[in-house]
Amino acid sequence: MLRETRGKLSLASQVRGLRTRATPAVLRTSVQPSVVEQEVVEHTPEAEEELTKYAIQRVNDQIGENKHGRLFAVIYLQGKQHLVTAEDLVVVQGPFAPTIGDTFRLEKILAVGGRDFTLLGRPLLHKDLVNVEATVVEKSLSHCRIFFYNRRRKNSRKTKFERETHTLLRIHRVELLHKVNEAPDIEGVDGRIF
Amino acid sequence: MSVARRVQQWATFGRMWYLYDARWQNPFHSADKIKLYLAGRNKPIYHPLSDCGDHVVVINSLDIALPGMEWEKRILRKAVYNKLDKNLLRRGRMARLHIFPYDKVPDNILENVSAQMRQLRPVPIRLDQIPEEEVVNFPKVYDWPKDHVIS
Amino acid sequence: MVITSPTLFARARGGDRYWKRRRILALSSHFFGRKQNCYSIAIKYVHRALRYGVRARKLKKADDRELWDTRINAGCFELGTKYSDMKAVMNDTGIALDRKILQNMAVWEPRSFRALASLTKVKQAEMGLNTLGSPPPSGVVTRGML
Amino acid sequence: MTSQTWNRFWGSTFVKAPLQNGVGRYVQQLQRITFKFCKTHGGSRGMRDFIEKDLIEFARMNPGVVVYLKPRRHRSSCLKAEYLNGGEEYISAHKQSSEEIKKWVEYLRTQSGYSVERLRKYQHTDRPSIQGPWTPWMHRDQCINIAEYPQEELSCAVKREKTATQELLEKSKIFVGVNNSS
Repeated sequence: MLRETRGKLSLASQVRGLRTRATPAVLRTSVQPSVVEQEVVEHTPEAEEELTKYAIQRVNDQIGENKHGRLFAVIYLQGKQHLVTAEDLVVVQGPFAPTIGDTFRLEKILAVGGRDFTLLGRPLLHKDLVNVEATVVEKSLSHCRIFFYNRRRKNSRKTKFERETHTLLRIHRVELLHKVNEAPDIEGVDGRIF
Repeated sequence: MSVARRVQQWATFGRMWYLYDARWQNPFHSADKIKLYLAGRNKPIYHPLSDCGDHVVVINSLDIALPGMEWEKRILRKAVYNKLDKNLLRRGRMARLHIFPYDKVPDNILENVSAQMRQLRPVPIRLDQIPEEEVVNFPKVYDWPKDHVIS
Repeated sequence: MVITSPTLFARARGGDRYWKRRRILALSSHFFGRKQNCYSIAIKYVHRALRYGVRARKLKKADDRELWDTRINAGCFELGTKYSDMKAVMNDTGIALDRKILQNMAVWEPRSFRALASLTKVKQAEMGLNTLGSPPPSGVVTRGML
Repeated sequence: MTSQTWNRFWGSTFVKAPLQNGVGRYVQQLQRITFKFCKTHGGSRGMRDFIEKDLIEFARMNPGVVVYLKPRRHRSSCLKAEYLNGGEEYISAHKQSSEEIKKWVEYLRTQSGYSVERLRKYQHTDRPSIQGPWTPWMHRDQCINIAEYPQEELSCAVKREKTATQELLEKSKIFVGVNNSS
């Protein structure tokens, strides 16, 4: 959806129109843009291709100069999804192999994002794109849950006490290792089970 | 809680004032829509315990699409009361509903209004209010000759 | 030196019934009236309370899901789409974010949610959702196709 | 377990780690563990086996943990663990085999000293939002703040299909157009 340019406007200024409609974070003081008029524009595939390339270029610039700031990642762990950022605590319920002090890398990343962009995996992102590291901080049992089943008027009861293991993970870092669509040809093979 | 966090929380839980033009609208369908705003279910931060409902100012409630000349405040109010969740919060939410018969709203309320809700159905034009020239050049399949006298 | 070990082996019977009742009455310490103190009455209500506890664990997950749905729908309506369309488009494009993440994004990462919403609107037009002209879903055999 | 009893006896808490443990480096939280047992009583046999077989291995694997042995006559065997943040945990090991005791020792080793309570949430973050939390004005056009209400174009319903009159007018224009040109 590229807007017809009245006179030679640089592409960036048009995309900025897109950006200001998504109001920047309330806290950040940014220059208040004048009211932006918009018209419906029929988008041709070439214009769309150009805009896509431009958007990816902007994201890659941020990744290259490491200017994206704090990142969040959606990790897939033991059947559950968690939206985590660095220095987060996540509890993994149920049996989980790593024990205290172990640091490991999470490879099933569904999405990663920062202040200005979001990379959505379909369903997972490339293994070497995102590096999410976690350390096991604690491994204890949950509180005691009582499972009580009763058949009425049949004098039959069953009680089960259960404490499941809770593994507490500290998410060390969430970082992007290489740019979008530019996977390195030599992939990190060590520690990867095919 | 630091100042920035407190300001952020005010912004997130800011209470909005919505204006709803009930002209030619079905009061019961409108009530369905209004109850969402009163309960705050139009916000992603909704939670039954967090009081994040908004105010709704309804104007032109006299012209709702319902026969009857009596000032229709009670019908629209009853409709919304009926559609709201039947719990203790209903009274509080009803207090945030302001209904006016015409489109004249007191200034202290109008200055709070910061958004408008869309109507459910487009407002039709009454037959006697169709502009003259549109009637004249409306395409006709057949027309009486000029000198024909309709007795 | 006095050897006291053998005396410890004398069996002390009884007293078990008392502790069995204590366990039940501990669970009924916040009930009302005789349900709190009389064992034969208390045990009925303690069993009921325990059954409620077991059922409530499932209900809690269902309530969470319903709340998440409400939040995602609210976020979607504000951006001009519906959650059902977003689900259909995400299923089609292979994005596997679940409800918990979507509602988290709707509240805490609104710009990401906005990206998903605009993706939905664009893809929806492409896929022809909500329009009569859209091609029939794959795998559905209707009259005249055989 | 009804919630009141639960709160009365056990309570509920949120996920926490002592002193941002694991942010810079992970520090084992177990400070001291005491094995209390009786030399003669049969109930402490498992404990005595554990001490003979696995205690040395345990001590070597965990240099930072102080291990105390406390033989007491005619007292049932138990484990007592103390943690860096002052938390204590007592586990009775009466008539337990050495394998069971091994499991409980491992349980005590990997804990961090907080009392075990129901977790209300299974995640904790100090930075819940990167893009700024949602506000009612975030996704809206900015002109609604300065608009004069009631506003007609904001209020009109979204028209989907065209009405019959509009279609008739459009067709008639085409038809009139054809007449004029032919």
